[in-house]
Amino acid sequence: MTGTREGSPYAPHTDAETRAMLETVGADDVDELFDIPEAVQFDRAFGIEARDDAGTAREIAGTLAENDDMTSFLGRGHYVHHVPAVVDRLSSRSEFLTSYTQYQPEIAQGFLQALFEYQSMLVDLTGLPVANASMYDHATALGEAATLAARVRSTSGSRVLVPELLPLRRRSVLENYAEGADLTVESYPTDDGNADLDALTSMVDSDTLMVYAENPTVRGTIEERLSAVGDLAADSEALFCLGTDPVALSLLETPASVGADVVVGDAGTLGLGHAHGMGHGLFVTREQFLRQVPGRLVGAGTDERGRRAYTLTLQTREQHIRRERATSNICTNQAWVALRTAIHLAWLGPDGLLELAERAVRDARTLASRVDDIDGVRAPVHDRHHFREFLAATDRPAPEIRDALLDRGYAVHAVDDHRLQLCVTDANEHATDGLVAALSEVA
Amino acid sequence: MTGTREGSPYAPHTDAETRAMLETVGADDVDELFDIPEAVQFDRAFGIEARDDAGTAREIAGTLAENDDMTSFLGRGHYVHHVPAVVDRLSSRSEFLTSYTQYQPEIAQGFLQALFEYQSMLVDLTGLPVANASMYDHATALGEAATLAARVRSTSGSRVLVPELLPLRRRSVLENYAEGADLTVESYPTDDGNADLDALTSMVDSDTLMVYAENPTVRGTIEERLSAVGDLAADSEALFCLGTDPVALSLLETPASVGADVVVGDAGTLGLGHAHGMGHGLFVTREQFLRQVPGRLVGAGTDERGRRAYTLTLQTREQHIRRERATSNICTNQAWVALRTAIHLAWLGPDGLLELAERAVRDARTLASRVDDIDGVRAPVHDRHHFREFLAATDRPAPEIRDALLDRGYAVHAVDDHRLQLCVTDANEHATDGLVAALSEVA
Amino acid sequence: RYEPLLIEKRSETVEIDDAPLPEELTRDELTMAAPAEPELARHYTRLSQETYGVDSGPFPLGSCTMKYNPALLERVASDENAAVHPDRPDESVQGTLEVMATLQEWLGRIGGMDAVTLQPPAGAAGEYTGLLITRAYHEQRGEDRTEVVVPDSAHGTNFASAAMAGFDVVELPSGDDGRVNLEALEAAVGEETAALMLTNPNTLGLFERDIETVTEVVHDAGGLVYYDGANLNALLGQARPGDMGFDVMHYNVHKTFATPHGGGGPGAGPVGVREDLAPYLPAPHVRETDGGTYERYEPAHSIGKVHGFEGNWLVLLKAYAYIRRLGDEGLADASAKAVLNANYLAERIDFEVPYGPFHHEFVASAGDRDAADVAKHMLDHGVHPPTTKWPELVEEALMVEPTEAESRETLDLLVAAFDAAGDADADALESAPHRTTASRIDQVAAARSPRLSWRALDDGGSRTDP
Amino acid sequence: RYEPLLIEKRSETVEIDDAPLPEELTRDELTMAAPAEPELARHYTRLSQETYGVDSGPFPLGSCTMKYNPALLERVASDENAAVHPDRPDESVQGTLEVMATLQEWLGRIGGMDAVTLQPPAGAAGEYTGLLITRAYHEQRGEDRTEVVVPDSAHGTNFASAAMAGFDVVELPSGDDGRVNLEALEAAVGEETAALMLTNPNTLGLFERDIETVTEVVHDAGGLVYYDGANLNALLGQARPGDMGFDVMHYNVHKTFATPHGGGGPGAGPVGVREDLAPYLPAPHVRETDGGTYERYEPAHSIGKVHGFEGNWLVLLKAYAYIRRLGDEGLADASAKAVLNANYLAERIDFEVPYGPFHHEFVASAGDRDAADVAKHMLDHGVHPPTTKWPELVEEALMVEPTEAESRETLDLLVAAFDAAGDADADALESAPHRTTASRIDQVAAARSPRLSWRALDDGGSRTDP
Repeated sequence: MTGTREGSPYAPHTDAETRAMLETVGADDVDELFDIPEAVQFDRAFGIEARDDAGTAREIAGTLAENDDMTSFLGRGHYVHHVPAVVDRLSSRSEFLTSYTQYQPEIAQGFLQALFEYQSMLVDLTGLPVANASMYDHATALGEAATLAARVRSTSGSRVLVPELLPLRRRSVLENYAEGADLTVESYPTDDGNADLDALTSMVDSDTLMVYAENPTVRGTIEERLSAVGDLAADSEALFCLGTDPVALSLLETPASVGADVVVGDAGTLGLGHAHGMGHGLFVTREQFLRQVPGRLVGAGTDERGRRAYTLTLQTREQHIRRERATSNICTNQAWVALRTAIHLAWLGPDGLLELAERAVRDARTLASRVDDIDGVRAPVHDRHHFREFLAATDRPAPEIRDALLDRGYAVHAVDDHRLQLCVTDANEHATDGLVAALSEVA
Repeated sequence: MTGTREGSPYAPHTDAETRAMLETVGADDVDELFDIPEAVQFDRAFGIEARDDAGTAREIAGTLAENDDMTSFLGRGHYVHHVPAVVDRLSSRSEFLTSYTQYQPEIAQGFLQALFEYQSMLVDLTGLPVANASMYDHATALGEAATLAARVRSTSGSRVLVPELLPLRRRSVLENYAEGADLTVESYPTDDGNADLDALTSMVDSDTLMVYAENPTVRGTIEERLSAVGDLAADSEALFCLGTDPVALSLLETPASVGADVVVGDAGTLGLGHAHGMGHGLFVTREQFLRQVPGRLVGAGTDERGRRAYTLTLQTREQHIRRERATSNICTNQAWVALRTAIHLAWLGPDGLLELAERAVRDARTLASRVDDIDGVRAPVHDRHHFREFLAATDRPAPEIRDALLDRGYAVHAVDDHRLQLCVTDANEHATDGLVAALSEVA
Repeated sequence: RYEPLLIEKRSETVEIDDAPLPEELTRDELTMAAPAEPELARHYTRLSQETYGVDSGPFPLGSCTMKYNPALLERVASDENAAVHPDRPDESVQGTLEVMATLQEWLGRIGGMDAVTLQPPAGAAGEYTGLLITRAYHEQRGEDRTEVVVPDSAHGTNFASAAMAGFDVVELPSGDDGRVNLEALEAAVGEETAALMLTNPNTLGLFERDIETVTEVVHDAGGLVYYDGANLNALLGQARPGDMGFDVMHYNVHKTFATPHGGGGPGAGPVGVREDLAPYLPAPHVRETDGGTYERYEPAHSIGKVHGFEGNWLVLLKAYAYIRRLGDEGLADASAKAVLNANYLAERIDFEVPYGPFHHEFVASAGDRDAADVAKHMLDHGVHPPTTKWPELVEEALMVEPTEAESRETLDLLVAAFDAAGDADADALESAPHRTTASRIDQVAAARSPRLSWRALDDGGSRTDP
Repeated sequence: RYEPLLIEKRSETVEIDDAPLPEELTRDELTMAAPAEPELARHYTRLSQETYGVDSGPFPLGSCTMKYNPALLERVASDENAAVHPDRPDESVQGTLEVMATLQEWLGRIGGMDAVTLQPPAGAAGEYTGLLITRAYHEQRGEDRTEVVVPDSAHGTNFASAAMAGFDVVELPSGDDGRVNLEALEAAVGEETAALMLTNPNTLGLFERDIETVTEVVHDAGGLVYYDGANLNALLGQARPGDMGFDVMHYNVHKTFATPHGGGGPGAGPVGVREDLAPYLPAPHVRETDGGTYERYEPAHSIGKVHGFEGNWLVLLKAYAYIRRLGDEGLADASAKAVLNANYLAERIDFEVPYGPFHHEFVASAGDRDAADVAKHMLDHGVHPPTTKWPELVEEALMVEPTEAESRETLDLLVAAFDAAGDADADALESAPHRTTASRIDQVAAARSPRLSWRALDDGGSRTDP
């Protein structure tokens, strides 16, 4: 078997072939081909033992089986919707999986078209005309939005205003990007989960470079006055950046209609299941910022026969050409996840996507109501419409409840001493009866 | 989502399209297109409730989870070797999976070549020149061997001689085929697991149509005098049919060298994992029986440009042309499993395949020895070389031991009151320590 | 680019000299292809690309029901808990047995049958099983019935299965309307008649309007009536063989229930029977116990076995998933759309369709053209052509079954391919195809001097190729 | 055949009027492609067939290490137990954390580094992370170092990452031998120097023979030395960046450790550091506790985060499987064969290779031909061409990295493709390719009037296509 090859099972050389090739290059031994000073040579002894295919698979399956089997009601930035089998089947076709950045478009029309279609879907969802072909994740897309703002700033502004409830991990990424661009990140207050518009109004000034809001918020509340935020930003010539995801985009007010300049978020919410936080950043913006967009862009053109053809375009923005003046350092992105997101979106169609979005509203409402019926629990904490998730106030300390639920096979957030956060989607809705029963026991 | 379509999610018609198509055909309603007398019309109420994709997957996963999680040391005709991931990856490519019998060879060259290569591998393994493209399984291939024998018989013989230990289920299939062809199936004695040559010699006569032997036998013993069986059959103008599998074929005497006329067996031993007995019958024979072979045959030919091309051939043997005079009624066979077997064989290569075969000998020997060290157990029962499996005699009733092992997560055969049968391959060898420990407790 | 055989790319011969067995029990050497995994991956990737499947485009092969194979089915069948040994004790495989019992039940409802076995591994094996049951049934009643009546338009497997089960075949000529001629039937049926085999709608796509009379005639003569399930995709939810008087039937799950055809199989051919035939079903059969658990048992007069174990389990599991996914409405809609598609396509193409009204498939006539040439010409349009030259009731037959999975758009693609062939001149027809991996293959020559393995090749190997 | 956009095939607009939200919070309508699953399957099947991947043939894209992606890795990553939410408490995801901790450890040994973070989601993100660590390190020591020195032949990401991290870039001209010029280095390095970024072997495939001196010069100036892991596939088991004096490095797991490139990602870019830099690693980091369990924690002087969660977990899991599959000998052999393949290929082609001795990749010169034209011409031979026109040290550069996964046979295929382009006349070069899905695409025109979504198309849609 491939497993009986010595050395790498993925190097096809027989000993005879190796010898013949060495003869061609005029060497007696492969070692001769290495031009490494003796002082820094290494003896290949990493101490990593090889396993055959079966052994590798068995060992890793055994290790991963150490993860407890449980149903998750966790959200707060990593969301899961049921990924249909067809997404796996199509995206795992090896031509897609084993290809790379489309430097030779003539033999990459298929992947380029898939990315062009992905971009088109994001354009339709946001109402803004320029979507890139993917970023790493929501947090880095937000960071890139801030640096885009810095590049296009018409004022001398350097303040980036973000909700006080912005998860620390997302904020931390943003702060790293901001620091490199000499920007500062500041929090604006929230009011019952949503942006506190009065407070924000008093904060926005001529030194404000960007205002960031999310819809839904990290607590699952749906913003109600985003247009006012957009106006506020526009009035002070700051950029308005909106964080969201494709499911929310299908139902909620479009970013274009509320005046967003840049939209970021996790598009991997569709197409990826639970992946320990792995995602896929979406990045959409206005036409006027086209030449400042980070990342890959696929455009339609024509080939010599005059037929429509797709190609990476506006590459002069990118690091391999513009180097330190590039719009970003991004090279390898999340293209394959974008492919999966596009397949998932297409499989859903507008009806299916809207059904998911409406369920995100209804199921959260229903679950909050059921949880509210439990003694010692009140939900939702915020008097808002919710999307997928909500807070529940608890009499008993929330961390204790979280741990007790964990023992019963349910994972939930304890966001502070007396508040839980629960997230429900089509992927765990079937388990809500069990959760409610367990919560009734331990709350 | 596809799940929001009414009716079949896999019929692409929108209501508007359906209406337009009805207009084309001049009907107001699809019901008009059905020409079914009212008396036999049905109201579509099967009482089967639909589920969406996620619900279907979850429900079935839940049902299958009712199967206990255990390690199997079961064999007796359904064997499992570790199937490398590349077999799944390549065989599941949808062009392979969703194609059908290659009636149009010009657009099926890939699958035809894969089957031609499968046939070639079986030819090399058996030493006989004609392998078909697959049968259902070992048992039906054996049945087809008997009917082939009936068609080519030079004597008036009608007796088919099989080992007395032949599993009843395999024999039952054979008897059904035999009955249709007016043959009778009789047992010949065995001697310490293997064919009793003296007894067989006394049974073979001019009325003997076919002698069947297996190597290894169902008890895992390796036959030692197959050439003598072959000579015996040849002397009385009976066919010699040999049952085996690709792993055994790689190491043991070739069927050609022992005078076999037909070779049958389960080729799914490579390429399929545990599949509740699903397999893939191999069928290989001599050149002289070519036009009596059941099933599909792929041959090499040339196309109009003079290039090598593959095609189904000798189709005049088959049911769609020859009808009741066909060599078999087989139409849909196990082509896709043959593809998997071929990929698995190629991945192994001769070194890997031989390693599997040698392990089948050594691991069985080692396990028998370890089991023999347990008080109250003696193994192997038969003083023979073994392949994959062997019998162990037990003081305590074997069914009790089997049940006690089941409780400890190990499945073994109890072949009679005081004998167990254990089967070990690369797929369960890692669990032998546990089995031996458990057996030590319960024997 | 032409793809060499694996063994032409990299082969290896290993001497066997230190095996853990006496030398006289082992072979001397072994020669095989020995690719590294990267080479293996590219080889089969290329071969797949040279293969046309349903995922490549329309595949209207008559009588084959080449419908889309949902990805969901493959996911379900890859469940590790489905991977069990058939000898695991019943109590340890309750999940598997529950799926089997439920599928038996569902198929029974769909066909109007009282009991169903899942054991036959293909449609033809189902026919054979049904005939073994028929044989056992008559024998049990002390009757010696040796004949099976089969319409001339029936699938070839019907004839072959009857012969394999030891029956004499009596061929029944079709009536002028393409259906069973009742007079001919009455003449053919008698006390020798073990069974009549029938598919309905028949291979012309026509429903046997007199089906109740047909089954009555056979029953009156003491015979059984067998339903060939190949065409069941026409009738789901609209009519049931059991209600028409059929006693035994098989289901082709790879046709009706969307399990993949896999380049020729595996399929599965469960067999349903009316209640008094249930004791003859193959062993083991699965049933739910009073305690709600599931068990395997041997029916009282079981014919024994038609497969070494319990059939093509992984295929059956996929069929189960498909039926569950669609439910009553989905199944009925599948047939409705299949019939609509056939009618739309027939209406649009410029070929005569002599018999009707047809259902899920129709047989057009290529007239004075060679139907096989028409098919080859269609290949250049990137579609799979229909079944050709059969049934013989229609001159130069083109047997077309689009299935419900085709959109109007792909049906229009087929129309274009049909009509281009209809408009093509003799030269164009005879020289086609040109855009395929291989150009027209000389099948007569290939059969005249069969070369069935690489060792039989004498063309100098792949290196000679341009 | 040209494949229309999904939305051109079937689109649907839905009015939103009965949503469970106040109207003012919702959009009015939504337009999207709405294919049925069979249409979806065919669309993406066709698109895949119009895409060239490693499984299609050789892919010698310089600096990209397009090696075979083992099927085993995909199987391992599809394990349901790998599918967890990042906020699951540590005690409930011990399996995930153990994999992460072990991978950290293994990567440390492979690079000769003391601590490794898995968080950076790509190589460029790794560079950026390493520079943030560098910045934090100097700041913590009270030093204000604003410059990063980068050789002119370095990957573009080095420059861009340095700029993003807020540094000024000082470009270091290469020496005549294609390596670092020590005098130029000494001139470039000073008290402003935060770090030197270097890849070794460099982008010409040359090992920096003076590497110990190079790292010493930078260290003496108080700077750190960063190793760009893009070329690590040359050195596995032969040499380790840590042993050469590098302080920080990233690993490209999609290059060196065979995780698939996925049409552009996801990859993963773990970062290794020497011990005194470990406190600066991103949060959370994973460690084994004294009790043998695993936990996440925040390093003392953590730079915070470079990814919203913990990086591209599924990619990291694949890398883990690859390293475990190969072990010491397999990894060392991978590099040995990668270097052998590059040397064999360079020896065989009729193109000048000005710099050497090279390792896993080499840069040939197209001379008076346009390197991009050479690449286009190679496309017609069914292979992927090399990276073109970079590094600029070589005139009309063809940067070739065959990887260890190519057999001599496929290398010979590449030789034929190279030499055919070398022999082609100007017309043939400029008009190529002809056998590809699209002929030569006018990229200048496409960039001049960007059309980035279907709404921007004005070509009349797919229907206008012949």
